[in-house]
Amino acid sequence: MNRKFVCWAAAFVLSAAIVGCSKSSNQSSSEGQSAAPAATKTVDMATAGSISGVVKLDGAPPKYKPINMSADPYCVKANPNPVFPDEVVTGDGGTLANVVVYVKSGAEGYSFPTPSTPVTFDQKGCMYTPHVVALMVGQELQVLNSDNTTHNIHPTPADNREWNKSQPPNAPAITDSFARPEVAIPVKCNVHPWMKGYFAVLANPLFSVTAKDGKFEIKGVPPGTYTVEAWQEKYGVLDQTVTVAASQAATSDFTFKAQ
Amino acid sequence: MWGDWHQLWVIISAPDNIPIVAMLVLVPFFTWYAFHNALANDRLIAQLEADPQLARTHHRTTYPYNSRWERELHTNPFLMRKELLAAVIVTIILMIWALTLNAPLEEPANASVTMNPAKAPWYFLGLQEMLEYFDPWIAGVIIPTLIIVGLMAIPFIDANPLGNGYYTYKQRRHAVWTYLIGFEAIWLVLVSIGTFIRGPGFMWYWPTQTWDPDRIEFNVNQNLDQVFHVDGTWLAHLLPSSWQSSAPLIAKGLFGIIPMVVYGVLAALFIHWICMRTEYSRKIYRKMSLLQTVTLYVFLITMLFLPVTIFLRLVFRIKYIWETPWFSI
Amino acid sequence: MADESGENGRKTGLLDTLKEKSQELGETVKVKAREQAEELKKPQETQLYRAIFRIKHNDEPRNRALSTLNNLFFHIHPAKVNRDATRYSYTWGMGGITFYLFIVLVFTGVLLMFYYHPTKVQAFRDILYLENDVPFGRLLRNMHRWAAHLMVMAVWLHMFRVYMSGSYKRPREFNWCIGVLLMVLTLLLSFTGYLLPDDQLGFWAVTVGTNMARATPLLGSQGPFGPQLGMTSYNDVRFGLLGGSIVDANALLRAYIWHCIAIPLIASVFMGVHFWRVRKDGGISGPSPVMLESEAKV
Amino acid sequence: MPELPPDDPIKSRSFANPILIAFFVLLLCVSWAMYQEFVGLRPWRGYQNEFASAYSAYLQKELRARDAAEKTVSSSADYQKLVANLNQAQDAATPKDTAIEKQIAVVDLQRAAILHAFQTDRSLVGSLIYDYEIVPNTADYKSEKQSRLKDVLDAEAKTYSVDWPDESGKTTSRDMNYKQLNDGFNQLLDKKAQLTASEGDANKPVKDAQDALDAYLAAKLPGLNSTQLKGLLNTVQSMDVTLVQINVNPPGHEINDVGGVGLTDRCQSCHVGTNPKYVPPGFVLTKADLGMQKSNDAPFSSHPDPDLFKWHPLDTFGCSPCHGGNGRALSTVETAHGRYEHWLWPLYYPENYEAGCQQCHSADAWTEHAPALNEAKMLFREKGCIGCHNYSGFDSQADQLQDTIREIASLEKEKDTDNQEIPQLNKQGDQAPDNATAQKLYAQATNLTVSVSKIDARVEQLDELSHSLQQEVKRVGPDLKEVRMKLNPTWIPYWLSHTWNFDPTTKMPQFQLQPDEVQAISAFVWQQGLKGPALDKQPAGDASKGKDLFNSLGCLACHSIGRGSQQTGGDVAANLSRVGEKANYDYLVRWIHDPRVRTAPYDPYLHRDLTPADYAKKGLPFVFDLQHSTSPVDGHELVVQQQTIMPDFRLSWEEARDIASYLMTQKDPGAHYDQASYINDPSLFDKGRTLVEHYGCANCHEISGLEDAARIGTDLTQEGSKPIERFDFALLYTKAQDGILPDGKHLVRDGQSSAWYDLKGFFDEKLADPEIFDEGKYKPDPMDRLHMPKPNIDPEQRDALVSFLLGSTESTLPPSYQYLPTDQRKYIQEGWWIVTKYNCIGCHQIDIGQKSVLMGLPMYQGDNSIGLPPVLTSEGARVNPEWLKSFLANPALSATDTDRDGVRQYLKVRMPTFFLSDDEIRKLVLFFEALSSQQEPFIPEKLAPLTDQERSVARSIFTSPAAPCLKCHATGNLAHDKNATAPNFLLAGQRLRAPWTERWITEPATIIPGTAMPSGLFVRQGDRWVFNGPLPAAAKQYTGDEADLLTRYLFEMTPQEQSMLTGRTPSAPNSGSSSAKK
Repeated sequence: MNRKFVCWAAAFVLSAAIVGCSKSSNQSSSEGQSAAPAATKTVDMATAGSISGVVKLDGAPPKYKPINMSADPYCVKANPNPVFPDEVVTGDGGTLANVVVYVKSGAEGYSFPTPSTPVTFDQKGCMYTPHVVALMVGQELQVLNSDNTTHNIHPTPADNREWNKSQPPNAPAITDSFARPEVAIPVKCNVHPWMKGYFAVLANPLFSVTAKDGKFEIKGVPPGTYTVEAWQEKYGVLDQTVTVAASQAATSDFTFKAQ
Repeated sequence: MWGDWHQLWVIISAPDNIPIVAMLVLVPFFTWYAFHNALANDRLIAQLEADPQLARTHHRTTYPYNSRWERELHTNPFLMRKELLAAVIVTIILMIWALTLNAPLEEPANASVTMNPAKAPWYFLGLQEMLEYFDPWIAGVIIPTLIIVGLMAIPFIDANPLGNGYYTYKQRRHAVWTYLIGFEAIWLVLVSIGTFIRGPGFMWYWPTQTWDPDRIEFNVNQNLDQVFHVDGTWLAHLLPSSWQSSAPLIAKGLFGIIPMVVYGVLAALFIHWICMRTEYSRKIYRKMSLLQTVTLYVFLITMLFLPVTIFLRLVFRIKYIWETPWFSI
Repeated sequence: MADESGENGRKTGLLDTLKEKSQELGETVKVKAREQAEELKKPQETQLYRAIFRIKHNDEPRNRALSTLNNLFFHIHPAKVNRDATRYSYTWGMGGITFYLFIVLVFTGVLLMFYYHPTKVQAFRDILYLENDVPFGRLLRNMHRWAAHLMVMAVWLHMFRVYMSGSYKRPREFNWCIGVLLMVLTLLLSFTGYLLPDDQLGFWAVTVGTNMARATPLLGSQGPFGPQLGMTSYNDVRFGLLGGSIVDANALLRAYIWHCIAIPLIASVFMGVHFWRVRKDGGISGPSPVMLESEAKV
Repeated sequence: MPELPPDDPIKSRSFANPILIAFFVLLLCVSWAMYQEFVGLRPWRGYQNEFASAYSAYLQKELRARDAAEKTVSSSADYQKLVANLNQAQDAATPKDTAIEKQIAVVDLQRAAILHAFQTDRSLVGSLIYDYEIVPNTADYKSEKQSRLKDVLDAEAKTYSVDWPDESGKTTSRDMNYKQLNDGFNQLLDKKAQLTASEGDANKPVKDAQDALDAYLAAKLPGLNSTQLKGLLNTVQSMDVTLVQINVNPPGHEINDVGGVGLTDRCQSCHVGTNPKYVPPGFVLTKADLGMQKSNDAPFSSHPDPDLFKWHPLDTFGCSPCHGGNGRALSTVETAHGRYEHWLWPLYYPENYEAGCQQCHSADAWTEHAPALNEAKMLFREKGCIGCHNYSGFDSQADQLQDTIREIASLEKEKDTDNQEIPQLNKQGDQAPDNATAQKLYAQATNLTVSVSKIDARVEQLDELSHSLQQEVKRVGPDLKEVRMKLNPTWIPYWLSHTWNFDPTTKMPQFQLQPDEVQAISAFVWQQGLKGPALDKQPAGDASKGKDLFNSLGCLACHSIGRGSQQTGGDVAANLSRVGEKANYDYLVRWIHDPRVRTAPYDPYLHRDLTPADYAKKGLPFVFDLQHSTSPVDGHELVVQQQTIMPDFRLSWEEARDIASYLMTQKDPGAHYDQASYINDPSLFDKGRTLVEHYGCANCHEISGLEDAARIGTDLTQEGSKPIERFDFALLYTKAQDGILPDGKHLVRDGQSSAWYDLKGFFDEKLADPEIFDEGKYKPDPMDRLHMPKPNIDPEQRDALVSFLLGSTESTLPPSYQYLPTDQRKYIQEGWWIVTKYNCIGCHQIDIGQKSVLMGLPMYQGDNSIGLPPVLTSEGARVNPEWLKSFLANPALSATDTDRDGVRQYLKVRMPTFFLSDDEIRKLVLFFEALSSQQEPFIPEKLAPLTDQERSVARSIFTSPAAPCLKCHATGNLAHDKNATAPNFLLAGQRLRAPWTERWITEPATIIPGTAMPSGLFVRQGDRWVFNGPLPAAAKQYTGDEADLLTRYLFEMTPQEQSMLTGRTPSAPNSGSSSAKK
């Protein structure tokens, strides 16, 4: 009997050892994996710099026909003037609006707090205002309906979860957030097929969306060298390497080629 | 229920039981007949031993003899006609048997309906009966093997040169008794028990007792060690602590050896005593090689073990004499 | 005479000749037929007889001996035997009867094989067919069955006789061993045949019988040291015997092949040896002259 | 040494004698074997010889009688006239006939003349054309092609000399070429066909005369005529004594083939009388005919029900598949009948013959030609066997419902887990290290969402199904939850211990209960009863009115009343002659008013009755019925009705009170009930519950807390295949084998003493008294005793049930023998389950030959049979299935005016509302359609609208004094309808099928023999029906079919039209106004 017991005990210890070993090795490997993106450094606002610049379009913007809103009389009424698609919106001198400029890489080592202010996305005159919103992962998005008609908000992401909610007039704002970085999630309204917008979901708060004057400024950039990317819904992306010195403003201009 | 003669008739008249019923008649008859021949020869032997002169001239058979007669006869026709007659008579018997009794045919085989009793063919009922007393590996494998080997060994361990080719009792007393005990007293009796006594549930039914499939029997069969309350408590004190939990097993195993050895010694002494009874047998005994002697003893001890065990089981309800974790006897 | 006659005459002449010739022929046929009939009274004298039996039929000792020696079937016997060995009182005839029963069994068995399929679906039906449809089928089956039982009895009694007359002694020790094996084969033949009707009787007899094989030491799943050697009911000796873990179609087929081919073949070989040794060891052992104790070479 | 002979005794002894004797004996044995083979094992030879002689004698006797009878008939004047007609026709036809024959002979000769030349030429030309065709059609072969073509043309032009015979018998030689031969041959063929046809025409009068003569003889002298008898006699006298064998195997299989059933029947080898070769169909042969009525060994009768062979042809079915036995073993009677120990399929005894039907007809609720089996199946349900014993196919709704409920429960659980998992998966996706993983997790979550919605859909469906099933599930016994409202508490223990004293015909079996058990069970049942809400108090009613209603409404189709010889009515429901002793009046009123009303709904998911509080929590009123059947707690289906088959007669409260008052008078004045104070003793509760569970009370009754009790009995679906070893004969084993019955008598079966150690014996004794198998057994704990109570059945019913059980086998026959139709007969099969379930046959005749309970009641005999409910044998052909659906759902045919019968308001007996489930209604409609072989789906015939002229003709027919339609048919006018005995015509359009209506108004008696509707209103003239009565001259102009016209008229009938006509027709027999005014 005793011998039997010894045997069992040995087997048990052995197996425990094996299990233990394998477990520890597993742990280490998974840690290794997650260690890379895990950010530990925080941004010292004192030394943080910024990136700014202008985005331009080289060439003539495409010509658009006015949108036919006759499907919904309200929309016709709300827009006495013809409305054009806002896919490519240029300002004077070919400045390009609705371009998301953001730090694509180089900031992985930092952890950024999620901005507590929600981003608003309004539906007004059967169009989205703004046309493109950028927000950080986990940042709250508020969708408003200022129209006196029912819209539905239907983001069709590639990486995030898809949803589709309807919003009658005067309904409370729909709030949601996105868990995964994605530039950019197309948004549409199934009731008004011409309505198109974009949500650019970014891993860090280092982003900016150009206005009609094509200007952007990314603030709070810790010193370092970054790849900055500009995204435009029609023309795609442009990358630039930018080095930011401590408490300095770096500039970087982008020019998209009209096709 | 007793006195159920109908039940007895049912058993005896079952077509597949006819052979054993016939054997119960034939074997005594042929035993008597063999002895009839043997005793005649024995008388002749006695006569010749008493009269050495006659012994020198005598033709030495009990059959009629005339020196003018041919000592050997032509096979054709003198043997062949007898063979022909025998063949015809056997054919007649067979035909009458086949015309009067139908070979049994029961329901189609059905694994989910157990026959009760489920019996082997009659010639194997001895072995099946042995299953009641021994573990299957002994009854089903060891004993049949020993029987076959033992039978085949007979010519080689029977060192007695006398009685070669003629019936005799006087000159082969031990040999004759051994066979009678082995074949008739053990084998045939076991077959008969299996056929006539064992009923539903393979339980013991006396003749004329009704076979009742619902009968419930209560038997407590004890191992010999239980009878003697061997539980290994005293052994436990002697053993190192790590072995203590297996003390009962060890004690049983060790205890079992005792009766086995005792039986072996007693049986050997008994056989030895038998072998030493007459001057002639002593002579033969001396002539036997060691191997012959040992083989003879082993087989005889084993053979006698069967009735002893059966007796212990049936009368004293002893299950195992020697129980070990690996095998039990 | 015929030539001289006219047209009619010639015709008549031809007729006469024909008549004459046919009468002659008739006489000859009559005579020959009589001769033939006479010959038939002694069939042993015919050419056919001689062609078959090779020897003249007359009562000369030589021819008697030759009649045995020259016959394939008879020559398992010696030409001459001990005069008293022809007595039933000594031999009981059991050996011969056993052999005869074996022949009967082969004969009836072969006939039964014509009607029997060793498959689960058909086996039982075939027995019903034999019992009710086949001409003499029931008789055939009964005879086969009872001859098998008789053979077991005859074998046992034969052994009893050989033992009681001490016929296993030198020089017949080996033949006794062969005999023991033949007895075992007889039992196995009978046992394998038991399953073939595929009825409850056979099924359970074989189940009980083969369950013992489970307990074979080392080779059985429930035998001593069997499980330790990795024996389960799917690889042990019983599985080998039955071709499965239960008595089923494979067991039926195996029983059939053992019963009809393998064991009869083996038994025939042993029988050949047995008979050959009987002859070589000096024919039937006795009855020998009795010996006295004083003459024993001990 | 004794003297020895000089000669060797062995040598000198002769063996000749022993060998001779032995061979002689062997010869005897061989002869014996021969005898056995040819005679001993072949007893059928003897039977056949015996039959041949006895039957020949019988046939000769018959022949003599027949000859005499034929002589009488042939001397009659009618016969003479017919014979004269025949002769005359023959005489007239003969000259024509001979002329045509002659012509045919000439044609034959001509054909023979040209045949040889024609055939030769045809084959020659054919072979030449072949040679021509195989030459390729190219330039290289052009010349050859042409030369071969020439050969063909030459051959076609070649003439053959033919000896052409003409009609005068002369032959002329003609030269004929290929075309002439070919055309000539075909012309001859045509000519012969023409001649043959004209010969038939010429002989038609002869044939007609012969037919008339035959018809006359057949009418005067039914059965075989003397020629046929002589032929039969010849056949029998020259009978070949031989084995008659039927190979009962699927086509293409020999007896022992794999795939066959191995069944061979030789029964007809002894049962010669069943062989149609000797006893032709329609010819009945009994033992008495053969003068063997006393013999036990004369298997010569013909089959008593030869109709069965129409559906079970002898050559494929044989005998033993139905009857059992070992059809091939002819060596003895015992073996052939399989009545020996080792044969698994012994011959059924006569009282159990119908067991054979059940083997293949187990899917039937009603099998034609098997009355006992049908009764057994009814009994199996009515006597509550089905309560405890499962039997596949019988009332499976309860099991289906249980399965459904279980499935719903498990689906809900699945849904819950899914719903919990979805957010978790999404969260994991949000936190996933890479997009691919995230997408996978999101997709999983999405899939789960979809599967949750699928679960919802499935649950919805299951709820719908269980709604239907809840309606279909019925219990054998009454609801014991309401025992406190319904019963007199002292009655309960009395009933339990003296069940059959109180009601000798009850379906409740007698449980063998000890007094303490009775008390405990009563207490448990009482205390477990619902205590509220209280019943409405009911004022007393008028018992005498109630009695009339009770007797006339149709209650007696199921219930009986009166005791012993006074008992009338059906046996499906309780005998009510002592109901007043046990029942509470208020409850009875409610019950009669609507027996399906429950006090509280049962929620099978919560396993309890719902209370008003449950409803109040959700703000719902405590209302539950078929329209409000979902649970406010879990949203699933509730039990909202009483699980009884008793239908709702749609009575007014007043009528219900009248009937209840009448029933309360039904008492035995001498009855005495002991006080039962223990009934409220809570200490008995637990013991009572254990006993109730032990005896399976909840298998038949609804009892609180035990609603879902599983069946406690054995599954009997294949009981007949169980090996005998599985039946526990207990201490009766030996007695059973010795054939000693429990009462000590020796069992006699079929005239022979017999053992009862077989299935039949076990079933017989078990059904007679299940307790005997406990006899002598040591069972100190009463709970160890066998559960089964003694069923209340008479010996005949027992035989029927035993047949049913014996036939409940796992059949060894191939599936093709099973009666599992896939065509319309399937609807019939399914429908019978419902028809028998609701005892439709208590009131209606549905199957030809079947009698309803009401038809047997004294109050409907003779002229009173006019008051019986309608015969439904042609219902499927009669009515529009859409209408039938609505009628079955609501027989009042009105949502408001419910205290009436929708069709036959003139009948006192009323079609009640059964609350059939949609599925049951569908099956019933299909059943009636299938029973009348109607096409499915029903597309109504388009009837041409009536023209004004047609309408006036129809009107004149309708109002003709020869067709006083409105004399019987109701009109809706109360005064008029007092004496109406037929439905209102206004219903015809939507209710009836036009073809049936036309047949009905012309030949009603062929549809329902004995109907009050007169036949002969129309007569057939040519191919149209013409009204058989006086019509105004204008109407006589009408040339169309007048029956069709009247049908169309009826289908267009409007109330205005009807009221206009009532003024014109004698509206009732005693209304005074006589003939119709024109």
